[in-house]
Amino acid sequence: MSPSIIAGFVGAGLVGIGLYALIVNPEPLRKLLAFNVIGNGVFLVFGIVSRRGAIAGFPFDPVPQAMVITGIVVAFAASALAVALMLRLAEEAGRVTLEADKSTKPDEGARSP
Amino acid sequence: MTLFEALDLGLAAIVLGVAAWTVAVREVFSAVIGYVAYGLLLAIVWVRLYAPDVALTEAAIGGGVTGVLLLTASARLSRLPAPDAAPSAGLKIAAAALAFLVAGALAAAVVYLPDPAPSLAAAADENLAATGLGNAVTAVLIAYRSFDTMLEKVVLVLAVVGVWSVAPDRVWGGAPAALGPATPDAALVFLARMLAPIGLVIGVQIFWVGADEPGGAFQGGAILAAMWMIVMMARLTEPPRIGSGWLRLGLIAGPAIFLLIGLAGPFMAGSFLAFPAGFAKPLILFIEAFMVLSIAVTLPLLVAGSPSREAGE
Amino acid sequence: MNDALLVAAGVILLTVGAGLVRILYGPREVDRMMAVQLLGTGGIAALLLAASATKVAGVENVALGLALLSSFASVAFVTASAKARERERVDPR
Amino acid sequence: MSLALDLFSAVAIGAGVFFFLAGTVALLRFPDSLSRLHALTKADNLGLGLVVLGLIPRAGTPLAVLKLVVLWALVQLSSATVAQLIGAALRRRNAVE
Repeated sequence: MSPSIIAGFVGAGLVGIGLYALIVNPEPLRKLLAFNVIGNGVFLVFGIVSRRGAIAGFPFDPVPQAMVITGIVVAFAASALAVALMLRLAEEAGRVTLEADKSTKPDEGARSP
Repeated sequence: MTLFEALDLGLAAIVLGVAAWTVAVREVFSAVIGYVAYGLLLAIVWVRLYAPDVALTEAAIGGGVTGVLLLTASARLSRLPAPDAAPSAGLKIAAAALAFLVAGALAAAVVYLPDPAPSLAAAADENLAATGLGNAVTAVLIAYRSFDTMLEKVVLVLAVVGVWSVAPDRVWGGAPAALGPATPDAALVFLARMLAPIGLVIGVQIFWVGADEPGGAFQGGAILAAMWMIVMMARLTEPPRIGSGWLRLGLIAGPAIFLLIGLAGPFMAGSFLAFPAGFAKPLILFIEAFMVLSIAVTLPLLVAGSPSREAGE
Repeated sequence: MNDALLVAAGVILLTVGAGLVRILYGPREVDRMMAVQLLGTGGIAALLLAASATKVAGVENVALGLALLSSFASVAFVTASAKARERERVDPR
Repeated sequence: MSLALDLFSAVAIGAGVFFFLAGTVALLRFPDSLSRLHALTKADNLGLGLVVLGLIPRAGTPLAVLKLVVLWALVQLSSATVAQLIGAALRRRNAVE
């Protein structure tokens, strides 16, 4: 079993852990963490694609690595945008929740007692 | 079992364990601390995958800058009322089953990856001489897939615009809240004064050697960004007003120069974003220098967040 | 000698990795942060040893980057807690 | 000569590993945060310092030696400051409780 395969399994495991947490955790900041864990898992799977693409004198395929580098930066930018939205929501509403706002959807509120 | 395999298995177990703890722990603040540790561990995994360029990016952005962003956010959100009710047991089981299926499918995909593996390494290596670079990853970023990288810089600018737009109208053009406490610890001020100049040199060096060795614009820029942030956390300087012209110029300098040189391509080398033969390396380094500047400006602004003080303040 | 260096790198890495158990138990956030700090330093040491043993290009640059940022998370941690305290003083809810 | 240098490297790195081990055990076993902080700084400073010392004879070029020393100095600076900051934070919290 080559080392890169192990990292691939770690990537698969991270996607699983992150996906579970993304669904189960109600807090938005926790969901953001979970989403980042999924992203890292995908990057790692990409990492073994890069490692397996090794040729003589070249221990890795540079194309997937370059894409992962841009991916890490974009993931950070998206996280920062999400954090800004959360902080604004907290400032405006006093709490951060993804639940439907009952006051703006009267019919939903009427249906569920 | 060889030495490396034992090490890899141990590392894998630690990474998965820390990730699982991070998503499972009750306190958000603890979860974020776990996430920082996890970022450090991932950097080491990337070194094991022969990807020092990625490892450097992950260490600087995944562990460092993201850590600051999330720690600050969780400290600010921690005083909010309790979150929504926990999901039902049924949802938990369904989610676990789904997660297990997806992870299993991905693991199977990893096992059954095509053999021999498809690779662009040979093509990248063949044309490396034409770019004058020694680091194939930098060549992919700035030469072979330059369109990608340029648009990615535009995405960063859009993210900054998005973060700014979240603020109410009356503070538009004002400055984000200070990153540090009102009276920072003397030790922190000392650290910022000592570390920032050294970090500046190391950041520029990592950008410069990135042409031939692991390193490059993203890594160097992220280190410079971290230095600016530590100076702001020590309150030696404040986040700038988002209305200031030099700031906006710094933000768009990277993509703008990239685009200008790309537009000059058809006249100089025959196609958009093409570099004339013999001038590729200086042009690539020229573009990269402005990208370093833009990244060093963008990342701290994303962490500082929306403006909260009016322009006059 | 190279194998011995790799063994040393592995031992350090797994040791500080085991130190992460402190993250599990806390009890305070500060204790968790200390485990992360130790992981950072241990990671640097392991990378330096591996760089010397395998001669993979650029690994020592990664270690240099980590060294530069080794205090970063802890500083952010202390700063964020201090700011949270400040807000509490201004607006004790 | 090279044997003596190798021996020196082995001893220094071995001692460095020992300090990492000791620091981790202390982090896990010591009863309160301040004594754990004390142990942590030992691992940070001595552990990494000894590893760097052991690697210097193997570095090859003077530039590589300089890089190692700069790296160690950076970690010294950071870890000393972090210890100070964490200690201060702990003292403030103890005063409140």
